[in-house]
Amino acid sequence: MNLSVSIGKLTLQNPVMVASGTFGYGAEYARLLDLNQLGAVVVKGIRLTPVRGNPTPRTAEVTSGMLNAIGLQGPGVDGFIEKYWPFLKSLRVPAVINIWGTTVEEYAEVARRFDAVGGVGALELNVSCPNIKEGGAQFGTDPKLLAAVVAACRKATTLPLITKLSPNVTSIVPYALAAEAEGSDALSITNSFPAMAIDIESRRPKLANVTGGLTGPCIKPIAIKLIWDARRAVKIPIIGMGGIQSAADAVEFMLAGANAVAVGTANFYEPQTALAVIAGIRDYLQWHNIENIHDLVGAVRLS
Amino acid sequence: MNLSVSIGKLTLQNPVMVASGTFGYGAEYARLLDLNQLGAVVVKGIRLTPVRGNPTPRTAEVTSGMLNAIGLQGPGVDGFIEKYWPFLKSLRVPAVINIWGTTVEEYAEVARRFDAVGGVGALELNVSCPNIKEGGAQFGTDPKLLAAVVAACRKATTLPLITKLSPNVTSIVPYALAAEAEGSDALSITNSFPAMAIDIESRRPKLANVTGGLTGPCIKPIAIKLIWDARRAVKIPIIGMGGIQSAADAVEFMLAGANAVAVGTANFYEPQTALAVIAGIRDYLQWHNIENIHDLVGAVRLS
Amino acid sequence: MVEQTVQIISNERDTDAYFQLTLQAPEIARATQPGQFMHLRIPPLREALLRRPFSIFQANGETVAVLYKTVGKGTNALAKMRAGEELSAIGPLGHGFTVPAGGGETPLLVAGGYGMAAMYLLAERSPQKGIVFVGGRQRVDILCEAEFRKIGWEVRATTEDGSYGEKGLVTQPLVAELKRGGRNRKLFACGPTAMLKAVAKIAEEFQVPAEISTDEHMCCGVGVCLTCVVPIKTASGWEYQRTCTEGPVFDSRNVLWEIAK
Amino acid sequence: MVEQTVQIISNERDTDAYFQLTLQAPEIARATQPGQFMHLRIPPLREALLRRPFSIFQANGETVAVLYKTVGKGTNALAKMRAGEELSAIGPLGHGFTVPAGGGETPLLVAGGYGMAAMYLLAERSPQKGIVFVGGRQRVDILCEAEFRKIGWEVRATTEDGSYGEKGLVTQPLVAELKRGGRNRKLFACGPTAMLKAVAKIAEEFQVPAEISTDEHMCCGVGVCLTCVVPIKTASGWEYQRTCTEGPVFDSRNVLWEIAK
Ligand SMILES: Cc1cc2nc3c(=O)[nH]c(=O)nc-3n(C[C@H](O)[C@H](O)[C@H](O)COP(=O)(O)OP(=O)(O)OC[C@H]3O[C@@H](n4cnc5c(N)ncnc54)[C@H](O)[C@@H]3O)c2cc1C
Ligand SMILES: Cc1cc2nc3c(=O)[nH]c(=O)nc-3n(C[C@H](O)[C@H](O)[C@H](O)COP(=O)(O)OP(=O)(O)OC[C@H]3O[C@@H](n4cnc5c(N)ncnc54)[C@H](O)[C@@H]3O)c2cc1C
Ligand SMILES: Cc1cc2nc3c(=O)[nH]c(=O)nc-3n(C[C@H](O)[C@H](O)[C@H](O)COP(=O)(O)O)c2cc1C
Ligand SMILES: Cc1cc2nc3c(=O)[nH]c(=O)nc-3n(C[C@H](O)[C@H](O)[C@H](O)COP(=O)(O)O)c2cc1C
Ligand code: FES
Ligand code: FES
Repeated sequence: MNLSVSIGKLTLQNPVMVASGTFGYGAEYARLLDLNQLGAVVVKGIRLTPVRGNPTPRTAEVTSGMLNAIGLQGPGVDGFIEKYWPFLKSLRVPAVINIWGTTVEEYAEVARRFDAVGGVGALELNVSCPNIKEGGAQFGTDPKLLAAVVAACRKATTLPLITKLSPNVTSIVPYALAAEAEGSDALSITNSFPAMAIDIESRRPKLANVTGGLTGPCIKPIAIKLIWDARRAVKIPIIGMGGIQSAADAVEFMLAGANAVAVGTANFYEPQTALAVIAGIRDYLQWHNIENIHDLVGAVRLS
Repeated sequence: MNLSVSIGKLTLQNPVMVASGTFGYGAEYARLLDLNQLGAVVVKGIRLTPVRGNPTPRTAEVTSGMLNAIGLQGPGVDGFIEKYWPFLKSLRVPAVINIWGTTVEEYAEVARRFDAVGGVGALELNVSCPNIKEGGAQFGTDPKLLAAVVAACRKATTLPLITKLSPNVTSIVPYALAAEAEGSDALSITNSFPAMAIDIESRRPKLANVTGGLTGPCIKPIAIKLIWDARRAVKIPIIGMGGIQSAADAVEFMLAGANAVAVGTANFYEPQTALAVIAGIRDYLQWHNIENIHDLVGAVRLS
Repeated sequence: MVEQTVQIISNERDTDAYFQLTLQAPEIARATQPGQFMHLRIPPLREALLRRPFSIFQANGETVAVLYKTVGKGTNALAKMRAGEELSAIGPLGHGFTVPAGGGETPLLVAGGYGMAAMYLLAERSPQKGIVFVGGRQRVDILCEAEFRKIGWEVRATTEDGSYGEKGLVTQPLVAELKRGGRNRKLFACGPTAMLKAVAKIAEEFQVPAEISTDEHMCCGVGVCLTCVVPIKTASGWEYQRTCTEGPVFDSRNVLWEIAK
Repeated sequence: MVEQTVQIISNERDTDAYFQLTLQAPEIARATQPGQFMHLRIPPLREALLRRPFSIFQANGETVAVLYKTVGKGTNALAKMRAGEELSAIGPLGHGFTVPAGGGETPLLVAGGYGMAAMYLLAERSPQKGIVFVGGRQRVDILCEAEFRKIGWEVRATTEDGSYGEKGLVTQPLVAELKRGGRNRKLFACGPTAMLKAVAKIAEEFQVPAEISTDEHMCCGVGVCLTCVVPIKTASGWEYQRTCTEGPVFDSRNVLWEIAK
């Protein structure tokens, strides 16, 4: 049975990653599960300099999902390399670094810095975080800005580049095409959805940031549709995410067109989810007599 | 306690309606609840001519929500007036007719026809149905087309006009502004979200139409955010909907900026929901010593 | 049609994956016509919102019973509920079978799966006794045979694996019976769509009337959502009609089988 | 830290809205330090996904216990669970209290609500007995007083309505005690943020060290999501640190109280 998946020059032993921002820098979960079983570890978003993040409350539970407005708290490139890289480097599975900036130049600079580190698996460009005022989202909702970010990073590094698209667009196709055209090796679909919740007793927003990003099983059907749309537009691999909590969910993403998947919010409530998804995909393939996982990708039947 | 709400020249006895497409033509639920308690009855979308609708399966259950691709099956203006209008006319609460077309002219013609009927409460322009190939969605994702539809209907009728916006846009603000500028008396936010689900055993989409619209509690946090965005842009009333299943949900919509609300998917599983929401809003107002429901609108506290 | 919170009187395994649920629901029980159904909300389902439709198997004074198969999350959750617990029921719903008038046609019933339960009331209320042809994959799929025999009906069972009754499909003994001749017979069928299609064809061949009960995915169950439609012939062509409202029972000749799923 | 499916040994009402839950969880029990917590997934919650954090009240050989108040959907669902049922626990989590060394400081504990439970293990394992100041709105809010007395601690209760102990706020007898003088005392506090702030101010005034346990909304409970942060002073200013990982217990002097919620 072949579970391996390629993203640019990177080969993953299996298609199951963990989503940025839901797995810290890897070390935190190492005591609860064997990270070396994963397809890849994707770390929380990093920009050039340290980021304090938003005031609290930063997350709120909603029906079959959650809102977050962490505000990309992080140690910056140097802090990351000093504190977290040694552990990640010691893993046998690739680490994907999720990066962001407030300008095209900053994206490129962060990419350049990680290129120089040596041993990074891939870079995931977060152009779609709804929780910060500058940077993030605007690059993900303007195809020209998106193209500029991808192009600049493409020049800055030979590492595999994954562009993480925003769901907050009328059609994802122009964005998928722009990223592909500028040399992105893969797409991640999808980031969280702009959303909001209000406590009706205090009458305050449930997040200090007022609005935040919606994730979890509640968004899965929208994510599946986005992947289905992007799959028919581009040839590059797609990493699907949005509410995956079981192998059945992961297979659904793959049938819609994802080459790989990432488990996000589910890590918070069931840290073993990614491992269970890998085991369950194996069972599914065996049960359906499928030798190569690639045969699932986009294999939804339409007639 | 004052629960009444005005939409153009129409006054509702309370702010709780039922959403188009989830309440048939009113008569079906009349045996289970007293329709005269509602703020208004909103009927399934009508175009000029009869519509057969999409093949089955037309709906699918998903986590905390459902997908539908009914395809706007309906009797057309004449069929509606003949079969369903006599009953609706006999109600003491206003009937809002949800209308659509495949061209600007058709929208205007349908509006004109209903203007001539006499006794219609308001027209809701559905420019946001994701489940039909032509008409519907494209008018809701292009501000110029939207403006043209609203302007044409505005000329065709003096009935209160409610424009039902699409959630499938990067920012709802230009759409809200366009509808207001062209004379819409109110906005409905939100219609369903483009989405998809696949059965992993048969590998077929769960809807014959492949994709459909996501509704139910799962979309509530996105709907709240859309209303919050639109509220700060326009002065006209907003009818909020998307996953309302309790009075607490309805109050949350009002705090975010909705002047009235509509219960949709919840009708399918708890037909009494709208009545329970009305009773619960009364309790909330009493408990919080609020005399006028209007004081809730947009009253989320930000400091 | 009422919506009510009703109490479970009993909820016991019948055979294999089939359970019998009995509810204290006098208003529904009194109003039920053969072939109608109830739409149940199963409280332990929380992230699965919709009700599930079940044919009314028996309606005795104060109580109604359904026979259901555990096939997914709703039916499995239902199977764990206990006597004394409550659930919400809407019913009776839909347009049921036409009970033969006294001295009218002899009913021939064709059943697959829960179809046997869906037609029990028809048998019970029919002044003419008839024959019920029931088919299943294996022995455990043959439900409530004893109940039919108790009210004096003949049961002819078929199983695909031959583990019970005749080996083969339910349509074989039906065709054999129809070939035997006889006047004034009418078919009533409830089961998987493939079976209904076969019955419709047989009815046409033998020129006997047939009422069939369609099994379509449902959402609202009361006619407002237009989920459960089947193509029905009209004067000017065809239109989609609702299983939950115009159906589940249709005259087989009116269904546009070519495009029915 | 382990993640385990554990069995409920008992789950009984303690007083009013408080319940005591005892779990069979030897690995967690053995590893628990005073002030640590567990993160529980409550199976009947289905559309509410996240775990709920609870301080470990007692850890005896094979079992751990928590005292919890029913405040919302999770705790209410938990209260309906029965002995024998299972739930998933991650624990022990967080950085707990510093247990006083033999001959070290005399501990003065300040507790509100479940804070009393959160500090029981600290009292149990402290070689020096001390005083626990506990406050609540009314009598039912004063938890596990008997347990503290049983291990030889003095309990000074206050209630806002005067229905039990001294009338007023928990800080009143604390200040009185500190005014009385004495050396080598240390405060340990767990309760609502307003109380923690007051304790921090008192500690500063009286120049006594204080460890406080922060109650922040949590999501992952293990340090990956950055939900539960509190502002902590650093050499160059301040940064957000995690209640679930660097905390819940912090040195009160390190917290930037001005911007803590
Ligand atoms: C009018 C009517 C009467 C019915 N009467 C009975 C009855 O008396 N006894 C009985 O056991 N069942 C009956 N059914 C079928 C029953 O409603 C479904 O088995 C039930 O809804 C499945 O719910 P679930 O949550 O367990 O399955 P889900 O988890 O929702 O689905 C599990 C599997 O069952 C399939 N499924 C879901 N709904 C249906 C359906 N309506 N028909 C066929 N497959 C379905 C799904 O596609 C899926 O593959 C009836 C259906 C209709 C429309
Ligand atoms: C480190 C830590 C240890 C804790 N130990 C205990 C304990 O030993 N015993 C105990 O009874 N409780 C304890 N709590 C609080 C407990 O976690 C919450 O009461 C619980 O999560 C509420 O869940 P729910 O589903 O019932 O409430 P929800 O339905 O989620 O919310 C109901 C109400 O409670 C509020 N709420 C939710 N979480 C918290 C929280 N963390 N703090 C304050 N209010 C909250 C909500 O804002 C809402 O108003 C602890 C919290 C933390 C962070
Ligand atoms: C708390 C939290 C923090 C996140 N942080 C990041 C981030 O730093 N960078 C990023 O690209 N995506 C971030 N995401 C988005 C996830 O990587 C993922 O795209 C999204 O959560 C959808 O998947 P899910 O529904 O499985 O969680 C974050 C999500 C959550 C819930
Ligand atoms: C089955 C179904 C049919 C619908 N049909 C229409 C329609 O004809 N016209 C329309 O404007 N909206 C239609 N809608 C959208 C609803 O009116 C409403 O905007 C949406 O369902 C969100 O509310 P909810 O989450 O409470 O259901 C339909 C929704 C459903 C679920
Ligand atoms: S199930 Fe809604 S119309 Fe039949
Ligand atoms: S709760 Fe996730 S970091 Fe603390």
